[in-house]
Amino acid sequence: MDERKNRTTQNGMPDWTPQLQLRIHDLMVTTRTVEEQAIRMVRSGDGWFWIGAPGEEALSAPLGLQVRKGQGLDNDYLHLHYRSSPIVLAMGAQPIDILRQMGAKATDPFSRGRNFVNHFAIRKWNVAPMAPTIETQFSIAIGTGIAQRRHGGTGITIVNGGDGGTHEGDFATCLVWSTRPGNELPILMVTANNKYAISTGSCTQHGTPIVERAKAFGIPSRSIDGNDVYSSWKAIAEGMEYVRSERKPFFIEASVSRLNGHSSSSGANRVEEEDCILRFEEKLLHQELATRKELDRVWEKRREEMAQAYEIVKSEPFPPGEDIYRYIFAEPKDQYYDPGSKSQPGDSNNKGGR
Amino acid sequence: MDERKNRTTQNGMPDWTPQLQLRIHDLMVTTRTVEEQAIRMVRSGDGWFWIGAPGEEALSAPLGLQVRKGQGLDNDYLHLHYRSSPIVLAMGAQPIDILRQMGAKATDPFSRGRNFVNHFAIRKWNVAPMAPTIETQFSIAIGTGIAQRRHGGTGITIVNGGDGGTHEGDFATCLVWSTRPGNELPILMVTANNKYAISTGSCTQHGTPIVERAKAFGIPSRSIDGNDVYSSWKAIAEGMEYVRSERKPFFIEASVSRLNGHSSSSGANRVEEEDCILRFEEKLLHQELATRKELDRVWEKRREEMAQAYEIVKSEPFPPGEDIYRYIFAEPKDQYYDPGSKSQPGDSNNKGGR
Amino acid sequence: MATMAQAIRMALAYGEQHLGVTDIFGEDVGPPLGGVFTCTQGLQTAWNSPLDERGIVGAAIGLAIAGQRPVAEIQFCDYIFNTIDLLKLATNSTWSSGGEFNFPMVIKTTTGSGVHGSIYHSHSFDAIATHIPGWKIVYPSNAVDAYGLMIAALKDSNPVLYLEPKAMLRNKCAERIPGEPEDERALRDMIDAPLGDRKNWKPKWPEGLTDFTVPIGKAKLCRTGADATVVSYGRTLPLCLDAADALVKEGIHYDVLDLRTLMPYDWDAIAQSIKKTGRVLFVNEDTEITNFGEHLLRRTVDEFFYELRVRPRVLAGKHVPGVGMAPTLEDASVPQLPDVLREMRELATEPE
Amino acid sequence: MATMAQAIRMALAYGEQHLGVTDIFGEDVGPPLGGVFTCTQGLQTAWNSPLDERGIVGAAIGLAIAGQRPVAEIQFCDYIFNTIDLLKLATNSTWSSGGEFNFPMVIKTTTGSGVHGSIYHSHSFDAIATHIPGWKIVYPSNAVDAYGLMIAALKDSNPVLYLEPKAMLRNKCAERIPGEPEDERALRDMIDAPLGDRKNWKPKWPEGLTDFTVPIGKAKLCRTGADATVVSYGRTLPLCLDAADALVKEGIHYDVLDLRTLMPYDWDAIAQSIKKTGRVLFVNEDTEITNFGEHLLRRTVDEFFYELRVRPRVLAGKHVPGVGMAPTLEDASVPQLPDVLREMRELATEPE
Ligand SMILES: Cc1ncc(C[n+]2csc(CCOP(=O)(O)OP(=O)(O)O)c2C)c(N)n1
Ligand SMILES: Cc1ncc(C[n+]2csc(CCOP(=O)(O)OP(=O)(O)O)c2C)c(N)n1
Ligand SMILES: [Mg+2]
Ligand SMILES: [Mg+2]
Repeated sequence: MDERKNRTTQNGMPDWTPQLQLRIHDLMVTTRTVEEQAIRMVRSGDGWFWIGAPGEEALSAPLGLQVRKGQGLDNDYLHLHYRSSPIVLAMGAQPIDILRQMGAKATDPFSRGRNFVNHFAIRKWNVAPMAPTIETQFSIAIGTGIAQRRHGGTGITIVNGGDGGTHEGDFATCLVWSTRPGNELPILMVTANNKYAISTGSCTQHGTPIVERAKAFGIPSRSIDGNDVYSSWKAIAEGMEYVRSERKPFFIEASVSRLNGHSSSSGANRVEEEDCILRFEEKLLHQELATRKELDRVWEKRREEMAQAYEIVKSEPFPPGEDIYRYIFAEPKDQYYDPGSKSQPGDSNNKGGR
Repeated sequence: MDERKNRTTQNGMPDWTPQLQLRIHDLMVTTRTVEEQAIRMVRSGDGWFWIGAPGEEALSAPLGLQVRKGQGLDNDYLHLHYRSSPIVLAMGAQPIDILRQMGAKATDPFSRGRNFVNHFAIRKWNVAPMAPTIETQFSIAIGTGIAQRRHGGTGITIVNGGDGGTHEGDFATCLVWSTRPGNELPILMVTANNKYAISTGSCTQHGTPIVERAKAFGIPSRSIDGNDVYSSWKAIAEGMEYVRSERKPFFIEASVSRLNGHSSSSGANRVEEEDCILRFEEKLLHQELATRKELDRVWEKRREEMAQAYEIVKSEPFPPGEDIYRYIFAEPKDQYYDPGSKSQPGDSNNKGGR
Repeated sequence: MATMAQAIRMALAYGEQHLGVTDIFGEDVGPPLGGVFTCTQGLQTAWNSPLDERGIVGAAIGLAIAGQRPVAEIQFCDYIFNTIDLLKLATNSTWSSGGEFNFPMVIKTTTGSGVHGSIYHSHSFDAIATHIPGWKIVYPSNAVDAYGLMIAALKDSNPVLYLEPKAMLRNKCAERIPGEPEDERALRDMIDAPLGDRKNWKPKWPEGLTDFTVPIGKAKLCRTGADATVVSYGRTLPLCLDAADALVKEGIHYDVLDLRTLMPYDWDAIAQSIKKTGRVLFVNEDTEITNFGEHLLRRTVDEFFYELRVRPRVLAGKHVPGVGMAPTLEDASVPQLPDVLREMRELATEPE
Repeated sequence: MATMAQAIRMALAYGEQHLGVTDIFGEDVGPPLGGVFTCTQGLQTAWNSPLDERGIVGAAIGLAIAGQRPVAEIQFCDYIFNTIDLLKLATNSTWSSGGEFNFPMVIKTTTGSGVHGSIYHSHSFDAIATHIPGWKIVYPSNAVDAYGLMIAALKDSNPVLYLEPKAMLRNKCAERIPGEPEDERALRDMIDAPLGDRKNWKPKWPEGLTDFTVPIGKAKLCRTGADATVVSYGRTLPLCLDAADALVKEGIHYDVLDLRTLMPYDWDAIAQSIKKTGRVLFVNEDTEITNFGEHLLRRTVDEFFYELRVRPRVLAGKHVPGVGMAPTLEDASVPQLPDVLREMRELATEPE
């Protein structure tokens, strides 16, 4: 154990324990396997549309683990996009719930069978309702940022999105509003640049790095390899530290893969791009933090778990038609879901599955 | 005359003839006096709302004179804002027509008594219909830019707006769309920074120069003192030359005064800011291009002209109520207006009133 | 005898002090101007935003998520049309999250014609707004209601769209808001910002202001008459009142309903009056195709087709691209008193 | 037997070759994808825009100003709601410039439910669109009309909004478009992009394509019957046809009108049918408050109140914030065949 610790310290990250690394690995695998299960559900007719995270695990699992999780202004607010499952899983969400939303079941805790898969809304963890409208989260994020600026403390607002989304005016809105002189906002902005918006290559639509646009507003920023867990962790740690203490915005542009293409509309088939989990596993093996067999066991375990979860979800009902009239206006919510109540893969009570 | 010429060459502008300088002066005075007349019309109840150019003459008269005027892709397209009267006057529009729009008269050639004053639309000179919606012209300008890129030649698209307007997403839209790699657009963007949006100080809303945002997209740019005719002329000449030949965007941020406040809503009273005409007159006097008396005569002449124009406009009728149903769809326009038909102050046949 | 602008200002001040209002913001909403119609002068939590309507609506949604109580202003509803996706998110996010989140927020915006505002200061927004499910929409036609509806909006747990008929913001009310000083000049001295330098100015809010509430969803029967019913709101409401008063001289007696809340609307009040009169006219100034008055007419037909005595009617703005600057154009575009009078007379006198 | 997607593609190809179309653009409209519903595959002037709907609509307006003939796509109408200010400018700028400029441009966008699209791939846009004066709006319900309406749109000198019912884009038409090859497999081989690498692929457009035009403003009487009238368009039109066909067995005969153009709509066709039947139902799937069907009902009441035999009706989507993902929710939100059948039966059988 001591030996392992020394090795990791060589990464220049004193808090980078073997436990943490293995936990991240488990979270990445958990994400990947639940997404794979979701894709299988589309194929088998147990769902209609899939969009999700494969390729963003190395960026988002480290992000999720560093979130200050909880309700209210002292904790972090999250304004996410549809490739953010690693974040909420790292925060402790249950994989089965992703499958419930995939199947549009009444038990779907995020939207009651209303929204697409991976569209979260978790009040107790400040995860704002996600919308399929690209980049609107960047205009909404300024609101929690304003509240947190006024409140003080160290809670921050985190907003993420894709590279294509930065062409929407909402991206500029977030840059303008978060840098008003004397009224800067504590917002960590993350753009996952997977080089595509559906079928459109980013390189055909903008020529300069996205990070330059943040710099134009005086926002400190990092351009990182988002397929590398270490770089991600470090940039996010730095960014969060800056935003928490300076109460000003920080921007991260992370290049990532899009391993199953855009969505089920484009087939959701695996494409030839770097797999961040395999890359991380090589690092783990190289550090001798785990054997191949141990890592394989993680995959197996999670795959089994997802298959079991699927069996449960399959038999659950759709919401009844009358349900359409519920929650148009504020009303007390049924207490059928408490995302933190069970020990879960990414839960803070669960130390990484070993 | 030769002597005068030598003096002006010392400004480093070989084409900067005395004639041109005096013509610019006359155009600036023409603009100022027509705007003053328009303001008097609000006060006397011959109009309801005024918004206009006082303070932007040094920026916009030089711009208007350098426009390649005409219809179609080989000429310049203009997407203007409500402080652009010096541009269209320099192109040859008739001051009386501004007063007609001010009075919402049937004779208003730009909108038939429908739109606010200084909202131009002149098809034969490619002056696109101006809308009171701030910054939408930046999203529309990309369309003429695309057409001109494809067409080739040296015609360009010119779009201008205020500093506050750059907070709208449409400003970012123009930056994104005009710099698509391999599809750059021949657009000259001009932001007149008068440091306010109505009552809101720009310095309270953004901290970095607007020009930085253009740079982030690799757009060449200039930050200029827009109250100085010489700087304006030069930056515009440079910008136009670049856009015409390179077929790529160029950005100018010009600081200007807002001499009568925001509009008649805020009283339209003269405020204490630098007057670009007085500054230019000092230069003219210093160069001995004109005497004080000669300059005063220009003012007198134009004031008289505006007063006479006002008398004509006063007696003209409003459009009839039934008119509301006309031009909802495309139909041949009545030929009551041909903006280039008479010799006018800023017309290219008119060499500056001397 | 406060003006509507003063009423709104006082309600917002009350909201800051007693109802947890945290942010009143938008273009020129904060000092020095306090709103282009003075509605937000002197308010403690008022601030100027960037010139960016999408940011304004987005920020309001985010503030509501963060447990704040924002009142965001779109200076003129003419400039709200690039934010409709966000207005939809404000309400569908409660629904799409299965009730997990709700959005206590107010969007206020000035609407309608009547100030020689030309194309872009004369728009109405009631048609499109009522088409977006989930919004509560209020539209006062006098200062007392303006106060009471704002208080109601500030207490609501849902997004409330507060439409201000801009032509009426300077109108004084015949009635007095609870707590309003007797002397209108005294009120002015207390709460209107002085001309010129305002840096050291602070308003004195009347001490007696209360949480006087006009409940959302309650219409007001302003005149009673058994001959016919007219239902309106905003700028056209006083036209209906004037017409009704004029028609009394002709022996025609109208129920005049001020709807006040457009969504959810007071169908009971409308239905009760229609049952009584069998004749109904819906008046508003938004353009007339796919107009909210047409919805009310459809509902009328759904429920009372066989009881109506004559054809039910809608009087609205003409289906033209804008309200033109020239008074001749404005008069021809949106209902004016003669139009309302004519329609009301015809409705009431049409033989059965 | 082309699909609606193929029909649109062929019309656009015809437009490129014969009607001066210069730009077909939007998100994923150009190669390699050719549109998320394949409507723009293989087109010469198709190109991919940035992910920015405001830029897309703005560019279309600017292109029209510059004398081009743009066809701009908003991928799903669910994402058009941040551009409504620009959609207004596209039409009010002709009016505000006193006819100085006009805007020959087409905005196409997919609409409606029926593909398990959840909240944000199921929106309708006909209510708000018909409320914006100046737009011509077409909404085909089969491939032949899709072709002919696109040709009409490409010839028009004004902004035309081309609404594509996304659930029907893959439907084959019983009729054949003039010039369409006999063999549908042959057509597919000629104009459908191959799976996989498409870099060297080029379509072969059928040589016989014509400028077959479905005039804007002309409805189509799809079934004739003297008992009652149903007026619809888009996804709900075939439901009305199916219901009408089913009701024949019950001895009920319907006039079924496919409106095809929403603005300017074919009032003559509607009026003629109502005069005959005295019973009318308007069906669409947009949410039901401030709905275009309500306008048609209001006009019906305006002109035929005293001639109607029974109460006229509107059947539309429920006034809820979205169409939910679960099939149970979608079925409960927007008209399905049983709903249409029930309404049509009730309308026709209600005693006078
Ligand atoms: C406002 C809006 N426009 C269009 C779409 C359709 N759409 C869904 S995903 C997508 C591409 C997004 O690209 P990017 O932002 O790079 O994110 P990525 O999917 O690559 O992670 C588009 C155009 C949408 N959802 N919202
Ligand atoms: C979209 C939009 N929002 C708001 C307004 C109201 N408005 C008119 S002028 C103005 C200020 C514009 O400031 P700036 O862009 O700096 O131009 P300036 O008037 O200073 O020249 C505002 C907010 C508008 N016309 N359009
Ligand atoms: Mg991407
Ligand atoms: Mg300014």
